[in-house]
Formats: sequence, structure tokens, C-alpha cells
Amino acid sequence: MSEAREYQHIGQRTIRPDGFDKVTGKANYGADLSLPGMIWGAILRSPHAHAKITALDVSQAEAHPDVFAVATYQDFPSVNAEALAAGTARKDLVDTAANVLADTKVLYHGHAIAAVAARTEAAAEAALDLITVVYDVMDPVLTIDAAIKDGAPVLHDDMMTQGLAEPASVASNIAARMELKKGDVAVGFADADVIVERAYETPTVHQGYIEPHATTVRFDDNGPSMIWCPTQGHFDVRARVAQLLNMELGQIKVVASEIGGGFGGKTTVYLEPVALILSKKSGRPVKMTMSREDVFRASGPASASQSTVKIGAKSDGTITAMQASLHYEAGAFKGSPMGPGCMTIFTPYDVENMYVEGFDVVVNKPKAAAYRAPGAPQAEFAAEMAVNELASKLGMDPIDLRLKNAAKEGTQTIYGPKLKTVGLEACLLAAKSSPHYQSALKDNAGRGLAAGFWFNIGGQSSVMIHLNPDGTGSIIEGSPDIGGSRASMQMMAAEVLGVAPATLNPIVADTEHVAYNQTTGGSRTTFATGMAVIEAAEDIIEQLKARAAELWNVTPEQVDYQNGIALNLSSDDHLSLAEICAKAEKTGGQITGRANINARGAGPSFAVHLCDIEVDPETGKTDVLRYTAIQDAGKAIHPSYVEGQFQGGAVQGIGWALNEEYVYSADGVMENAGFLDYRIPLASDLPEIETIIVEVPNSFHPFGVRGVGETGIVPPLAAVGTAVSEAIGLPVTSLPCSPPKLLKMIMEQG
Amino acid sequence: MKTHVSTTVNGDAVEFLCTPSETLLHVLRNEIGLTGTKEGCGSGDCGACSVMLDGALVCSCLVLGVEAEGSQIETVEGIAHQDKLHVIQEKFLEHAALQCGICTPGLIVSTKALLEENPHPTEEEARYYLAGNLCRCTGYDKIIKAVMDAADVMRQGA
Amino acid sequence: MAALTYHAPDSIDAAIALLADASSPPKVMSGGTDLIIQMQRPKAPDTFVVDVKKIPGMREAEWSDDGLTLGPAMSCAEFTKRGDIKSVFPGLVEAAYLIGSTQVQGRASLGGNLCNASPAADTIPALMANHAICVIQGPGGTRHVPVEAFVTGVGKNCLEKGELLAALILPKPTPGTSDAYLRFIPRTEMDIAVAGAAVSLTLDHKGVCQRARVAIGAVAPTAILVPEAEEILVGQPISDAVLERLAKAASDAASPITDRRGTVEFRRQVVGVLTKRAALIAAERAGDQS
Amino acid sequence: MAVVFFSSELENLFSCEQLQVTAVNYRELLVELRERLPNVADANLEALALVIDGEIVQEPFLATFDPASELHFIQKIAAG
Repeated sequence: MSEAREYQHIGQRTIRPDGFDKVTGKANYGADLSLPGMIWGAILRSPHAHAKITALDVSQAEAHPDVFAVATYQDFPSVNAEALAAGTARKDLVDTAANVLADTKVLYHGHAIAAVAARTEAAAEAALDLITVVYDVMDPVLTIDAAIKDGAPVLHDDMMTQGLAEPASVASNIAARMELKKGDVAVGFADADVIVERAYETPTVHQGYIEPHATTVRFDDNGPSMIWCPTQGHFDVRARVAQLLNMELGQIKVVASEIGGGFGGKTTVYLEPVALILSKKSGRPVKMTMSREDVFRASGPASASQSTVKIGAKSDGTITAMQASLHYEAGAFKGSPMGPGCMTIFTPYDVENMYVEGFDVVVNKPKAAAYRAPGAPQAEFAAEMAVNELASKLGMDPIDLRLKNAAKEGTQTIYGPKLKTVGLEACLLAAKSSPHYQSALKDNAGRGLAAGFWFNIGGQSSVMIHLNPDGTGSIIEGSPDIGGSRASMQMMAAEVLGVAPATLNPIVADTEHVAYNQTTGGSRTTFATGMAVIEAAEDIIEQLKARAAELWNVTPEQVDYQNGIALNLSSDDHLSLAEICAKAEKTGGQITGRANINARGAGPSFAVHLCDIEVDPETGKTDVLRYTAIQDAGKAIHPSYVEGQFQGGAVQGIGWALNEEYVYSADGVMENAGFLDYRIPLASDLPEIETIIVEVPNSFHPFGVRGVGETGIVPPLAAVGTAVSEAIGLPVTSLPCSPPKLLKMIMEQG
Repeated sequence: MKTHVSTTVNGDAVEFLCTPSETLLHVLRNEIGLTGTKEGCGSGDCGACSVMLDGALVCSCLVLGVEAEGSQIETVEGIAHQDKLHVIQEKFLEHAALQCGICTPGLIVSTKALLEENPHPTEEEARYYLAGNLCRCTGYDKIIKAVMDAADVMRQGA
Repeated sequence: MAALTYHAPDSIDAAIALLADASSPPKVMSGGTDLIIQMQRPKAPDTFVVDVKKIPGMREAEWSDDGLTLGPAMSCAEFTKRGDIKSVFPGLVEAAYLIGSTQVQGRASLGGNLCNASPAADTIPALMANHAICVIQGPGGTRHVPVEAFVTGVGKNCLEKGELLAALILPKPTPGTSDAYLRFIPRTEMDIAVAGAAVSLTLDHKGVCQRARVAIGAVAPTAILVPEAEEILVGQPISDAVLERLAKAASDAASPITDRRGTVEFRRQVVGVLTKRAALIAAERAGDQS
Repeated sequence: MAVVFFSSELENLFSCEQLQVTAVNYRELLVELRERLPNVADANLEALALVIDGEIVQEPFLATFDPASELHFIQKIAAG
């Protein structure tokens, strides 16, 4: 559907339906629910980064009068020695269990070991002191180099590297190796006139959602147990908890509270299974919350990385070969986003010869969680920095170099398939003609530009639309709304039905009131759940036509439906949606539209970001002077929230590039576990974030939608890194560009 | 040992019992049941728990409940008049100045304090005044636009 | 979290009495922005809190012939709004304005910042540069101590059991005097100073320096005076050459540590840069005064 | 006939880079691959997404394609 269409509601900037409650404090988030008779849970966390647990004694805690229940790893009935032997799927479950409550080893400072439920929050905290743990402390492994060097302490003595040509025979800290290739890079480099090659590194960072993890649960033997929590995927919370506690899905009802930010970090479980164990044992509702310090020490983070990139090009700018080796920190358990890193790193380029290898490395840090386009920012940072260095070596404009080599429809990606219609060239051209790129640069300042790619996904969504006798209705969906998606669902349904958006109330239902929905992530919600909303609305239109036909005593074929009005083609009669609903009682009862889909055809989104940065040559302090984010949205349903995704992603990327990083002591203790010293960007750190929405429709979506949530965090690392390099006249290879690091570079250069 | 405290919250006389170590944030959320005030850090670094205490903008996580004796407290719940939103709240919605919304109550309270203190803020003054209110979703752009727009409307109203 | 006893006396004498015979180790609280966080740390000791904000005068600031008498519990928000103070001690007001966020300034006080005695406290160098005097009252009566002698180490001050900081006196500067305070932080706000520099200068009508006092922060266990500053500046017009010598003197005076916020090398270099920049600002202001 | 392309690891496993298949839907495709290639059991193809002419299908069980289609197996994309 590439032709431009006139829309009534889509593309408008309506007021979000959940807005009133959120500006008045009425909206209920993870920590806002309390239940009668509720008690509080608290978690004992490891003081060591790497240690064997040789003894764990909770008897004193259990005996304390204020204590109602204690939970340990032994309370996971589904996880046992047999499970360990039962193959990879089970192993993932065992990893989840051992991350939620440590088994025989603690693998990072802050790793949960046991939990206590007591009358009050303070009593629960106090009771933790009654638990005795004996540790056999081991050397922590805190960097990729330390983890892969010979003789490194091994975190998991049963972990064999996957993906090797010859199966591994000894355990190591390398969980997996992956290799992707296209053409022959040796040939490509032989053809090159210019070659750039450099090593890069990025730090461990946190998603930094402002709402800490929290949950309130009530175990119920007779009905479904209830779990209330802020999550991006309440159906997946239900599945994970059911697996861990050997329960049926029907025995658990998960209610997704309002969620105070996720960015990928709220796609797994931490507190929920523990709280349910405590509730089951105590027979009381249990509430648990993480402190901000716990959030940093034991949730998230995003993988640190080390990369080497080599790019060859002809003197006319034709890139002949691109090669990379990527190492990602998985944290304490396997499963870094190394795979998507390898798949995305060179996707903005249509180049014949490519080779990428990736390694998933475990270290004594919290288990890495997804973070907005997981794996892509680390990898594309390295590639885009190298491409910009190539541009300056060739004396070419970085946009022209990219235009010459840009991925387009039909480009064969390194992970296999050919791209369909994509908006990279359109974004590059928009960047080139932008006021920002045309503007002059001030002294001590540098300008950086970078491209970014993310696949986006579709997947399962289920939606029902109920109409009321007066024609108003509700949209029952199951995708937790992390950034205003209820507004776009309302608009899409209103567009199809030809009614005012405000007449349809979107509701994110719990796991009992709507069928399975995949987690909100992968930029899928507006695309896939939107598709389900559109199908459910179309289902309603068919029913409205049939009902109108009954009222007119004609066949449904004789009824047309346009802009909220049913038309009798054999007369000039017409009935509005509301009029048909008012007579539903006579024509067969009330009207519900349904859609249960597994959406295909998610359209990738490319972005190009521009950044001007000034560096104080005497202190190394950076100042972002101007920033522009340009991205292909396919079709922007609600432009304000699309811009918001661009801006939010850009600023998270700016933080990643400039000041955010986990600072560890030699013994593996995170030294900056709070918002004071883990420095996310502030309002005063930033200029306006200018946005340009490019719309190259996704041919697989009725309205042309592409997901926009994730791509925006991919380009900033290299856009900022390049701007800083330009400003100080030295190549930045290591993030963050913190003032001490930059000043050292400046002074060593003299 | 709990202490009895008499105070005023959003114009209503309120009494509560708390231990001396309980923070005002904890009291508001868990004793009085006003959960609009959010906890993001508990250390005064994020501003999600911003309230007005005797006319001063403070982080309620850095105030003891017992200190509230005889004080006037204003929380986000007291800013709209029944269903009539304050201009600041309207502008936050118009400009899509929230995504997840967890920082919004703190920002609404802080913005009201800013505009009462300085009806003519420059964009830079607004950004610095609100630097203690962390937002991870929006990049602040639409928040600042909403604040500046609200300032305009409030000046015309005044 | 620590068990806590809370008292809010309404007179200095009552406060002294409470502090003198406190059961558990007493803590004087004004804004509480440091204290409340310390008390919430795991394993924090039980604390006997004496809140001094309800004591008359503790949150006031009054001018007399010998200068400004400042109630140590006055919040930074109230303090920074005082135009009369800002016109005389713009650098000190800047330092107070840099403490934490607007919300933290609504609570935090100069007295609290001083008694908490963090090496990185923003107002301590500014108080030192302005010759501030601490008025201490206790069971033994009243004594006056210069700020540089009040702070005795990291988190330590010279208060004896039963004593509290009753007031700060800022001597009225001679004509042609002004001050400035600059600090380095990675962001634009919210952070703890990685290095800080306060400068107070007196210039004659020709712009020649008559008097100079320079204090630096976050580069030693306590804020310290830069002893050579006076000999480098006094008798000189504020030239680039002089400022470079001043910067070097400040860097040499520093004995910083490496931690999560900065390295030894970085702090040493940056404190010099801040000192010369602060001196330039103070000189411009002093020039406008004379 | 549709063509299946195997990237890197599958290529190594099957010692085959591409294969023309008579299958016209996913279920037939798996049967045909098991018949014609070695080690298919080890590949755990069911855990992978299928890309049909550039369209990523995360759950391809019901997917159909035509004789001109290009097919690729890739990791399912999970994301933040």
C-alpha cells in the first residue's frame, strides 16, 4: 500500500486515553498495589562477585516470630538434577531459576540467595541478618579479556562453547561462537585502495527505567493465584513462573500494572516467582520491591562489548569488504545479544564481501537483559565509527559514502535474506538536506553522523473489540503499554470503524481476559497488535453490515460501510454504527470483533542521526550543541509518540556514549549503583532533540507501519563518538567519552 | 515506637502514626495511601517523589514523616481540581510529554513550583530547574516544550 | 535501617541539653539530605536525631556592622533567593546553588554541608575564601572557630559532645572585593564535585590585586587553602601569566585520590583550570565593585 | 522450485550452501530437508524463523511459498 492515503485519525496528535490518570497520580504502577493482610518480602544478596555457597542456614530466620516464610533455590520444584541433564530448553529454565535465587554458586555481587517474608518491610530487612551463608570465595572474572584468557576461573563447569566446528571438550567462559559470511572478504580487501582497521569497546550500561522492579502477589489454592507487576510481557511472566513452580498456566493470573519504563529490562522475571513462593508458604499476599541499588546490581544490564572492525574500499568510495569480530559480555549466565549484533552490524551497507564472528562470554556481572535493539548499538557503533574514519581517509562526505553503499530493496543481508523496501537512502537524503547538516559548526566542536538498523518483529497478538448498545466500546488488548500504544490502538480502530477515537476505550487486559500476546518488545506493538486491532475492527464491520442487512431485510452484499455509516445499496437508507448497536438486541445480541494473529512482515526501520558536540580542551567536558534524529516510521500513527521514540532512543544513546558505565572495584563490586554516580542524561545536559519522520511504507501492513521503538538507540553511539573525535582531533575507540578519558587523550597528544 | 503526626495534605487535615525513621514518601504512599508520589531511587537523585513541603519543593524520600508535624504538604493528587486539570497537566498531555509516565507526577509538581517561582523562565532556566527530575523515556524535549507552553498560558491567565 | 530517636527542640539550650546527654550517638539534623541517606544504609547505627530547624534564628540571615550572621539551617533555596547576600557573596551563593537539585536545595543547608564535612562539599571552599567564622555553642559556652579549622577530616568536624553549630559569620568585605566558585562535574547538574575552586579577590581602582584568598575542594581529605595564592596575586593585575601561575599553584597544592568520580591526574589538572577561571570571574566582579 | 539458502552454521552442518526444493509449504519443507540432508535433526530447525522472499516469519508452521521463492532460516529475533 505504497500510494498515499487520506486518513481521518491516523497521523493526528490525539490525547492519549491513559493520560488523565498519569498526570493526576491516579495511575497504578508496580509498587502501588497493597492487599488486605499483605506482608513484605526482602531478598538476601551476595556480598561476593564469585563464590561457592558451601552452607546456607535459614532456620533462625524461619524461627523468628515476625517471619512468615523463607524461600531458597530448593523451593523451585521443577528445577533439580534431572532438569540439568534434560537439555538446553531445561538449562535455560535452570539458569533463570539460579539467577532468581542462587543455587550452589553466587555469580555476581548482589546475586539473590534467599528471601524472607515478614510483617513489615523493616522486619523483613532485619530478618535477613538471621540467615547464615558460608562462602568459598573465588576470583571474580570482570572483563572479556579476563574471561577468555587461559586458566581463567570458569563460572559454569558444565558450559561447553556452542557453535564450534569441532565440539568443545572442556568447559570455558565462552558460551557460544557465531559466524556469518557473504562473498569472500580476502578478495574484497585485495581489491581495496584504502583499508581502515580498529578495535572498539563499549561499557556495561543499564536500561535505567525510573520505576524499580516491584510485585504484589497472592497465592490461591482454589482459584488462580494473582501476580501484579510492571512487565513488558505479562503472558511470559505467567509462563516463566508456571515453569519454575510446576503450575498450570490456568493457575496463574498476571495483571500488568502500569509500567514505569522497561526498554527490554522488564522482559524477564526477578521477584515474581520468589514472591509467589513466599505467598504460598505464608498463606498471605506478599509485596516485594527492589531498591534502586538492587536494580543496578541485580537487574538489566546491557552487555559490554569488544570489537574489531576492518573495512576496505576503492578510492571512489565503493566498499569492497567489511569484516568484524565481536565479543559480548553475557553477564553471569549465557545469552548476550551477540547474535543480533552479528546480524545487524553491516546491514546498512550493500557490500559484496562480509564476514562477522561473534562470541558470547560469561563474566561475574548481572545476567544481561535486553536493551532497546539488543546487541545492535555495540556492534553498529564499531562499524559506523570505522565507516566515518574511512570517509575522512577518502576525503568523502560521510553521507555520500553511505549513499554510494547504502542497503536498498534487494540488498542481500549477511544473515541471509534480501531486504524489501527500506528507507535508508531516504533517511540519508533527509539528513543531507536537513537544516542541521547545512548549518555551520562552532570552534572546539565536532559533527558526527551515523546510521542504524533494527529488524523489528511481528508475532502473536490477540484483540477483542466490544461494542456497547450506544455505539461506544472497548478495545481489549494484551500488550503492556510502555510508551503510549493505547493511543495508537484507539486511533487505528477508530480509523477502520469510522468513529471518534474517544468512543473506544483501549484496555490492556490481564492474562485471563484476553488470549496470549507476545511481550511488548522488538518494536512489535503498534505493528502487530495494531494489525490485530485492525482485523478485529474489520470483523466488526462485517457484523455491522449483516445486522444492518437484517434491519433492512436485504442481503449483506447489498450493504456497504463507509466512515461509520452502513449504506443500503438498494435504497438510500443508512444507519450509523451507534444506530446499529442500539438495535443489536433485535438482531442477535451484542457485537464483539475478534482477531488472534501471528503477524508476519514486520518492516525494518533504518535511522540516521546527526550530532554536534563541543569539548572543553582544558577539562575534557563535553556539551551536546545540536542533535537531529531521522528515522523511517513507515507510517506514523501518532507522530508525537513516534518523535518521542526517536528522542528517547537518541538520548539513551547519548548517555551510553558520554557518561553511563558500570564502575567495578577489583573484587567485582559495582561502585556507582545509584542515579548519583550512574549518570543518565538530565534535562540540563541536552539541547532540543530535532526529529525528521521519514515515511517509506511497510508493504506488509495495512497502514504501512514499521516499528520505531528500537532503531533510535543504535546510531547515537557512533554519531556522538565521531563528533567527539572530530572535536578533539583524535579517534575515539572506547565509550563512554568521560572527561577524564578525553582529557588524558588531549594531554598525551600535547 | 510510633509517633503521632498531625499535618495538612492537599488542604485536608491528616493524622498518621509513623516510626521516626520512616520517610515522608513512605508515609504518603503506605500510611496515607497517596501513591501518586513515586519512588525511583530513595536517595534524592531522581525527583519522582517531589512534593511541596511548606512552600518548598523537596524530595519526600529525604524528609522524615515526623518532620511533617504542623506542615502544609502538596502532592500531585492536589493539583487538578476534581476533573479539571491544571494547565501544566493539560500541556503535558497535549505535547505528549510523557511515555511511561512514572516521572510525570514529580515533574508536574516541580513544574508548578518553577512557574510559581519564575513565571518567565527561559528554556535553559527550565532545564536547570528541572534537572533533578529524571526522565528516561522522552529525552526531555517534549517535557520542556510543555513547560514553556504552560508558562505562556499561565502568564496570559495571570 | 537504623532505629531512630527524633527531637525537634525550640531553643539552643534545649538542643545542647539533648545533645549533651544523648543515649545513642547524637546527630544534628537540619536539611537531612545527607543524614537521612546515611541512616538508611544497611547496618547503620541507631541514631539520636536533634532537628534544629525549629530553633529561632537557625533559618534566618541578618546583616550587622561586622557582616552577615547566617543561621546554619537556612535552606539553600532560601539562601540563594536572597539578593542582598548574592550581591555581596555571589560565589558563595553559586556554591549553594550547585548543591544537588532544586529539590535537594529545598532542604540542604550551608550548616549541614559544613558539618557533614565531605571533601567535595561545594560551600566549604567558598566559606573559606570568604573568611567565614563558625559560632559554636555547647555546655561550655560559646566559641568562635574559622571554617578551615572547623573541618578536621573526611566527615569529621571539631564539635565536642553537646556542641552544635549555632551560626556562621561572614565578615563584611572591603570595597573592591568579590568572589566566585566553580566546580567540575561530568554532567551539568546533580553530580558531586570532582574538583572545586573558590576565589575571593580585592582589587584597587587600577585593577591591581590587594587581597586574595583561594580555597579548593575535592582534591584533599578536606577543602584546603592555596597558600601561595596570595603572594602570586597580591600586587599584580590579573594577567594570563599570573593566572597560569595561580593554576599551577592550585594543582600543586592538591593531593587528590582516584575514585569512581575522577583520577588523581584529572583532578590535579582540572582544579588548576577551575582556579584560574574562578579568579578571572572574581576579578571581573571585584572590578565592578571598585 | 523454491530455493533454500543456508548461512554459515547450517551450511557447515549440512555441507550445503543452497538447495532447490519441491516443497510448497513449511511442513513439506522440513520433511524434504530431513530426507535430503545430513544432520537435520541436530539443526533444531523448528527453533528458527523462516524468511520467505525477505519477509521474516517468526512462526512459519503454516507458512506457504511459491516455486519462485527464496527461503532462509534465521535465529528468531527477540528484542527489547
